[in-house]
Amino acid sequence: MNYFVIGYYALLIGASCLAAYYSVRSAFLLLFSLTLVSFIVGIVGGESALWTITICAGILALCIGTAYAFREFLVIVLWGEGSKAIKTAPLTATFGLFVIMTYAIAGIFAPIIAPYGEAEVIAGAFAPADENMLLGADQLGRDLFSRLVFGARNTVGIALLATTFAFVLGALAGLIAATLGGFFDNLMSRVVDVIMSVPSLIFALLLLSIMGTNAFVLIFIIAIIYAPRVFRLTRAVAGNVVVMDYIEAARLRGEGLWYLIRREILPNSTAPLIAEFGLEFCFVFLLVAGLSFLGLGIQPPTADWGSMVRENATLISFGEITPLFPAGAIALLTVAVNFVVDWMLFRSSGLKG
Amino acid sequence: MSDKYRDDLIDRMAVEAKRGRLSRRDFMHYAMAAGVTASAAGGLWTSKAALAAPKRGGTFRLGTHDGNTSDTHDPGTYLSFSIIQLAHTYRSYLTQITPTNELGPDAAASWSATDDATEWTFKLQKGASFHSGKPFTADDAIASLNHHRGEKSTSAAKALLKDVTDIVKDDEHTITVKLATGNADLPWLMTDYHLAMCPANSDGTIDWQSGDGTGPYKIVHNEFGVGTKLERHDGWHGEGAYFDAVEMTVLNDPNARQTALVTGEVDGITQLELKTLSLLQRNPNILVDNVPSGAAITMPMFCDVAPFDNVDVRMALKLAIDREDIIKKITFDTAIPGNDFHISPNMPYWPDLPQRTYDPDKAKFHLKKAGQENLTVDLSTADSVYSGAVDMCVLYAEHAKAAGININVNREPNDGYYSEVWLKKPFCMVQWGARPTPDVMLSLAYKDDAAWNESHWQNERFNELLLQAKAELDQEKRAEMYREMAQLARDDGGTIIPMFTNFVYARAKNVAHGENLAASWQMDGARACSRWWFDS
Amino acid sequence: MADTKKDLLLKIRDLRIEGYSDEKWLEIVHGIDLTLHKGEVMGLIGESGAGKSTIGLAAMGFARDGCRISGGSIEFDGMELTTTSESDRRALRGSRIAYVAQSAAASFNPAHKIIDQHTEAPIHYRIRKRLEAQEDAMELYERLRLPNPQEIGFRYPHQVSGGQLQRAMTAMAMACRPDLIIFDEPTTALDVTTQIEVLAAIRDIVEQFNTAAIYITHDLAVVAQMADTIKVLLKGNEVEEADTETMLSNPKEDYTKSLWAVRSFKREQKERPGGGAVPVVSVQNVDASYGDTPVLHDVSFDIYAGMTVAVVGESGSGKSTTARCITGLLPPSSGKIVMNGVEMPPGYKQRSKEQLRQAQMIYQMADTALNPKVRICDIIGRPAQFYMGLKGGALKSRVDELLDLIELEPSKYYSRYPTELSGGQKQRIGIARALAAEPNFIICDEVTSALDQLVAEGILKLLDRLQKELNLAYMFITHDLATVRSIADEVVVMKQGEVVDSGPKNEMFTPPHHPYTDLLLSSVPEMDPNWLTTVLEERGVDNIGEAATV
Amino acid sequence: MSDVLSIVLKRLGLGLITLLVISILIFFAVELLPGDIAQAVLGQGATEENLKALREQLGLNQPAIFRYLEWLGGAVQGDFGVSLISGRSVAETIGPRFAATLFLASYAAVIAVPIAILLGIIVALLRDSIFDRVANVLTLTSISSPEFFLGYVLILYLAVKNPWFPALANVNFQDIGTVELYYRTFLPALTMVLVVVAHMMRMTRASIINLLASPYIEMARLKGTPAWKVIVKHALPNAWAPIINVVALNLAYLITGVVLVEVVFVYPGIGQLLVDSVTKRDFPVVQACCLIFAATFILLNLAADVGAILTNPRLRHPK
Repeated sequence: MNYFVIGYYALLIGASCLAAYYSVRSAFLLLFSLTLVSFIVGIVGGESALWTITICAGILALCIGTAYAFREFLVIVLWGEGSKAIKTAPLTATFGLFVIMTYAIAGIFAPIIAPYGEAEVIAGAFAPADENMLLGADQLGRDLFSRLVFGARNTVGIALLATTFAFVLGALAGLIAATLGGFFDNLMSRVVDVIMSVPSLIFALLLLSIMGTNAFVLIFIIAIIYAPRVFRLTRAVAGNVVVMDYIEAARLRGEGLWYLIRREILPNSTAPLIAEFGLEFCFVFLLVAGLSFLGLGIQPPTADWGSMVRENATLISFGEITPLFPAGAIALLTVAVNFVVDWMLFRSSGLKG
Repeated sequence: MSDKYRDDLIDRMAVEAKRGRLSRRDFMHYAMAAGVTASAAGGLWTSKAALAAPKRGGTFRLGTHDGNTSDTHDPGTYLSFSIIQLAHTYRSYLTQITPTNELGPDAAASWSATDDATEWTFKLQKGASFHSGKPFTADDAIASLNHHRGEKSTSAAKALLKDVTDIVKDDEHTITVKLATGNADLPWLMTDYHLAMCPANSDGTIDWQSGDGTGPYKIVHNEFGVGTKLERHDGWHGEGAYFDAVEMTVLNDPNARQTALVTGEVDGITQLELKTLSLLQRNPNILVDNVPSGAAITMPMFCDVAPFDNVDVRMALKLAIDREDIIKKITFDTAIPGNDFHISPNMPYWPDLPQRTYDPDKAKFHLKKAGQENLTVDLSTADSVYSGAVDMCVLYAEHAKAAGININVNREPNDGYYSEVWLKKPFCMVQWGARPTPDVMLSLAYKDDAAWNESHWQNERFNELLLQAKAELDQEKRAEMYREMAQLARDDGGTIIPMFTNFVYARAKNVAHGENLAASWQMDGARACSRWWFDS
Repeated sequence: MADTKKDLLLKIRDLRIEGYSDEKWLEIVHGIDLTLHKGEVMGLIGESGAGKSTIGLAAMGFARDGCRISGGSIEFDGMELTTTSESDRRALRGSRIAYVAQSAAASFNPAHKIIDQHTEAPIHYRIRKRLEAQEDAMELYERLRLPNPQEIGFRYPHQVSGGQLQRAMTAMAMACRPDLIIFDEPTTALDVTTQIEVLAAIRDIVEQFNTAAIYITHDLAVVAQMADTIKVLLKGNEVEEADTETMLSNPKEDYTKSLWAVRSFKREQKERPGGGAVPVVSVQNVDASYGDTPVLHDVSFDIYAGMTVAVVGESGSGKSTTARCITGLLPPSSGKIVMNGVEMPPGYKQRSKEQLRQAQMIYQMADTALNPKVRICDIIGRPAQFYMGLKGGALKSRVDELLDLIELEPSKYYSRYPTELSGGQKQRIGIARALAAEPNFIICDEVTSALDQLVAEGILKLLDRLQKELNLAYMFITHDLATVRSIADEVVVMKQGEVVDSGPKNEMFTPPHHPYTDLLLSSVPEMDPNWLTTVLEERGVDNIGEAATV
Repeated sequence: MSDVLSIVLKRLGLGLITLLVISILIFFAVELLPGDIAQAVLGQGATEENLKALREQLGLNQPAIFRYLEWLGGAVQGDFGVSLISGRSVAETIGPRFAATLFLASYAAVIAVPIAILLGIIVALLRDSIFDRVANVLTLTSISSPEFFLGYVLILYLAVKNPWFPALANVNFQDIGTVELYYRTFLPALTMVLVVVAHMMRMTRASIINLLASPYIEMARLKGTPAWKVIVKHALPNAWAPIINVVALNLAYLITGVVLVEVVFVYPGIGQLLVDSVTKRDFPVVQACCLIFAATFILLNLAADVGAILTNPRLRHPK
């Protein structure tokens, strides 16, 4: 027993009592179950386990604080609809927005933010962190932090482009299929069946081997792989819109296909499509990382997180945290995007569940 | 230096040596440095550090890299490292490279040549037998070699035996190999991993399909790309084979290999991930073997394609690479610097020429001389060439910047690299396995008319010397010739050889091996299964 | 119904309920008082948004998601529901207070058999064992005059017709013999002929078990049959409360009076123009089918310029399908559609822009008929732009003109989105969109049935005015005979895909009728509290079950 | 029921056409790959002469279309040819690998599906509570982690730091008992469970919550049914269709998408075989693997649709 452990439990129990007194039910449940869990974990794992819990709680609190502050900031900065929407957004969503914004800034201003170039060798292999290098160096002695920042630009950029391309392809085909029905619909559905029945990693492997690895081919192939999923969703969503009376009215007016799609169907299908965009973005991201794992990713010395994870993945077996940074960067972004997507889905469904 | 300190040092070194971390040569070196006389040091080695006599027993579980589902028993198509490890375990060869990198007998007990080295006679081991029980005879040896010859042969070793005009059976246990031109290295060639001994069919072909062999262990169960279970072949003709059984598992993922060793699921693994080498070495239960080898990384430049057709450009590119930095960062000090000629210190006839070093200024000078300031070149590579190949080229590009050379690194697909990039792109990166003698290596990739003359280098004097040296049985003269050839390749040739990579593999601490380790393949010349033993 | 003063069952005082919308809590029920005694039936009446259902649910101590009870007291049989725990409140639901929802088809779980849903509450509250509960259910089914009471409970909800489901739901509410049942518009979704049976069944069972009830509806004639007292609500406030007789004969408040006066709109019946005038639309011997299922058989009628033809019939009678044949959405399998003497191509895709322009349509659900993501000006402007090629200022002034025509102020509505409008306003936009094409024929598909009565009245008047001004021909599809009475010139009665009766309105509403027309007409509830009793007596009680089995 | 049968038959027919198209695509994709089987087999050390001999031996000098038709002719009769490299029949080559993959997939599925649905129900019940949020974040994180990385982390904590499970799942050539088999393959199964549970759980939650606004759910609540019963008895039976769909999708993934897990844990599954065969250009094996994958996908999708029909009382008990 030392002061830390005593303080730890005192704080938890005190906070539980406070929560109970002010009958904040969920907070009390959380705090008290944390206390109980701590007893068990503390007995098994000792003081270090409690430290871990404290640090996790601290990080969580920091995230919540950031999200809260960012929400207030956005409410003040934005105007009209935006401000109103943000005001009621859950903290997870604003946290997601905050992360996405951070990444965007990192990506756009990478050369300004990163202290060194992405290929610049400045230190020895795996040099530890010092005042020059925030996160230390990688195997070639390049600054890990700089590469992370540049990786944001490259990895996110490629994933974003590929997803966009997939959406343009898939959504367009889906909209046309839903509107026209009949032969085109059947044809596209078969094509999609074919593409989807070949496992995506194998598909990518074959195509990349045939066409060679460069960023454009990569984007193109990923788009082909993911377009069918977008197609299916768009077709389903647009299928619900197409039966609406206003579509019937437009058809009876004699409107053409393009008008129907552009003015009548698309505006009413955007919400689920945007949500899907977020999800697909994450999957694309993971696919790029997976392809990098198989050595079919982005050209060196361009920094991309997938390759960075792969390059250093074996270090994790020795408890080194170097590979955790890019993996964490991937996970953080996908989680953030999904937070925002969840929120948007919630808003678009109007479900107050 | 006090006696007390010296004794401590010797004791500690002895412990290291017993664990196999210190070779006899190193032990002697350090012991003498510590003030012990040579003879005394030798005595110390025998008394303190000499390894315990090999013990028999146990199942040796070996994790190998680069195993493929499509591997086969056909020695002509042996390719993956995994199958090479296996081949040396269940089959045998006429000759072998010993742990001290000398030529030793295997299925052939002795050999001799005519003076012009055009006819070689091999006397086969009399007691050797196949796993099936069939005795090993001259017919089997001849059929096994002929498998790699002739019109219809699909063997990758065909080129190796192209000078062989005939193989005749002198008696049941003697064969004679006849050559078109003299070759002093023929017995060395017989160590090539393709030339495994297989049982002959009556029509003179071999039965490779059954997986039978004359090696120390026989296959009990095998699934290519997955693993093989073997047990000792009691009728083996050689020494060793201390383990009762061997289990080889294909562990392609470097992390999986290391984890398996750390968790004790295997007793030895090939090819360590160099990044984590230092971390792995901290583990007291694991011993790492770091063996200098003849395996080289080369970067051939087409000498008939601009800008590489200019010798100054070639020189500038050779000077613009910081070999020390690459060895440190890419191989983590598990390589020895190359000197732009393809003879490693572990090969016979190695000439001790001055080491070329990183000199961007001198590179600039050569560029200026060639009128190629602000040179830009494309360098092709792929991850599969060598672990860290892409990183290495990127690092090279960084080094070259200081000399005003701009190198664009192109990562090519792993798949089909050797068919689409190598010999096709003017500047690329290649990994060469160890070859037993300089002649084999130089004839293969530096001879003017060789199919794999990867740099398209043509040098009359070099080619002349190559032919002379090949048939020269006088060692001194031969060494002198190789020295001159090395000088030519170093200063005029089109190949940058940044380094000779070491074999780095690991074993559990209860696995022991002899004083030296062969430099021909990983795992003691791929013969760990028959040479090593369990210590406790 | 017994008249004696009974024991107090439910006492609501100053009930306030808030709803969450536009990111804040707004009060939607502003201090309602309500007193109900055992065995008493109270009718809650009001337009949509009056808070009827919300109050009904609050009587069970229940607030929907997005609603909360923010003040007042609800005392049920001596228990204060606003302060008791949720589990105590839950224990009341199903056992002592039961609920009958508007749409039985949606409120029965499609995954379970009817009887299993029926017995859930009694088994849960350990009032009866499973077999007892099932037997009790069958008995209730019998009392509610469901066909095959022994067997019907073992069907799945989708295998049973709407009227039967509504009665099964009433039976389910009775399963624990509750003290109070909340009926939330139980007959609104039903056809008139079905409605009458359900009403009779509900009234009987409530009387038999002496159950107190709150009957929520927007239909005065219906509530008149069911309730002992009536409470009129408007936007979460009480307008007035009185016993049924008084309320019907002598309403005090202006709002109540206006509700009562709704059905006053009537207009002159016009005659067909003589002298070989060509009908605007002539439907000639049309047959149609969905896939292999025939839905229309030999349908023929004519519509002349400036006239309104009402097509009436119950759901599934083929009214809307006829409209789809006329517009070409469903090409007829035989027969033809002739407009102004010209035979139309069967499918709309083959019709020319000009042919398409002539016939326009107004839909029942304004919510789905207007694209929520398009501004009003674009919704109305598009046909004008598309057919007339109007652009820029000309387009804008045309839109303004149209907005004027439908009595919406142009400057206020020009750039709004449909979601910002009320139901009636949306329906007007739908009309304006049809008018923008300058058609000579408009199909009105149940255009008033989703609207409150006062609003519907306004729409009917507007349509009438437009017809006069623009000499339009209307095909008016409806199931509501009151609407037919007020607006139609000619009536076409349809049943199961065939025209069973047709003729000028006055003839149709004067006996002798075709038997089916008679059934339809007599099933329309009237403002007389004794109407239901009278009709049932006239028909003979046995008659009730028959139509329901159709 | 005959409706279901006719749907199944129609879909099977379409599936066959899809398989045919895939076989054409794969064949020509393999043709287009740089290098050919001869180069891949003989490797870096091959000479032109060698290559020619080998090509002739394998019949590669015939035109591509001819070789495809020959293969197709065999395939129609159930003979998928022999591996060009080992000379063994394709069925013999793939059989044990596919069995291994199926075993691991079912192992993971048996753990993952019940857990995912159970968790989904619990989270739907506790929606918007702190537990829901935590589960949301955790599942998102597990979806967002590259699976090879997940595998490495599991190895670190469950095999290296705490030697509870073996890091290798090389179960191929050891004669081991059932319990041992499950024990050895636990880590790869766990990795796959982590990868798929999140997706299925989120879908379960979403489909249940989607239904909570239905009138019959309100009705159930107004009958005094407890919250958990509302979810389990009233919402879940109607939510099966989307859940089954996502389960089928994930099952397909467990069979077809786990190459990386196989690599990390050295599990002798079909994915590794496929990748090897692609690098070696062993067309018959590649073709057979791809067709197995495609057939799996098609059949699982079909099963999902049939499942959706069977759990829908409207379709199960027509009027």
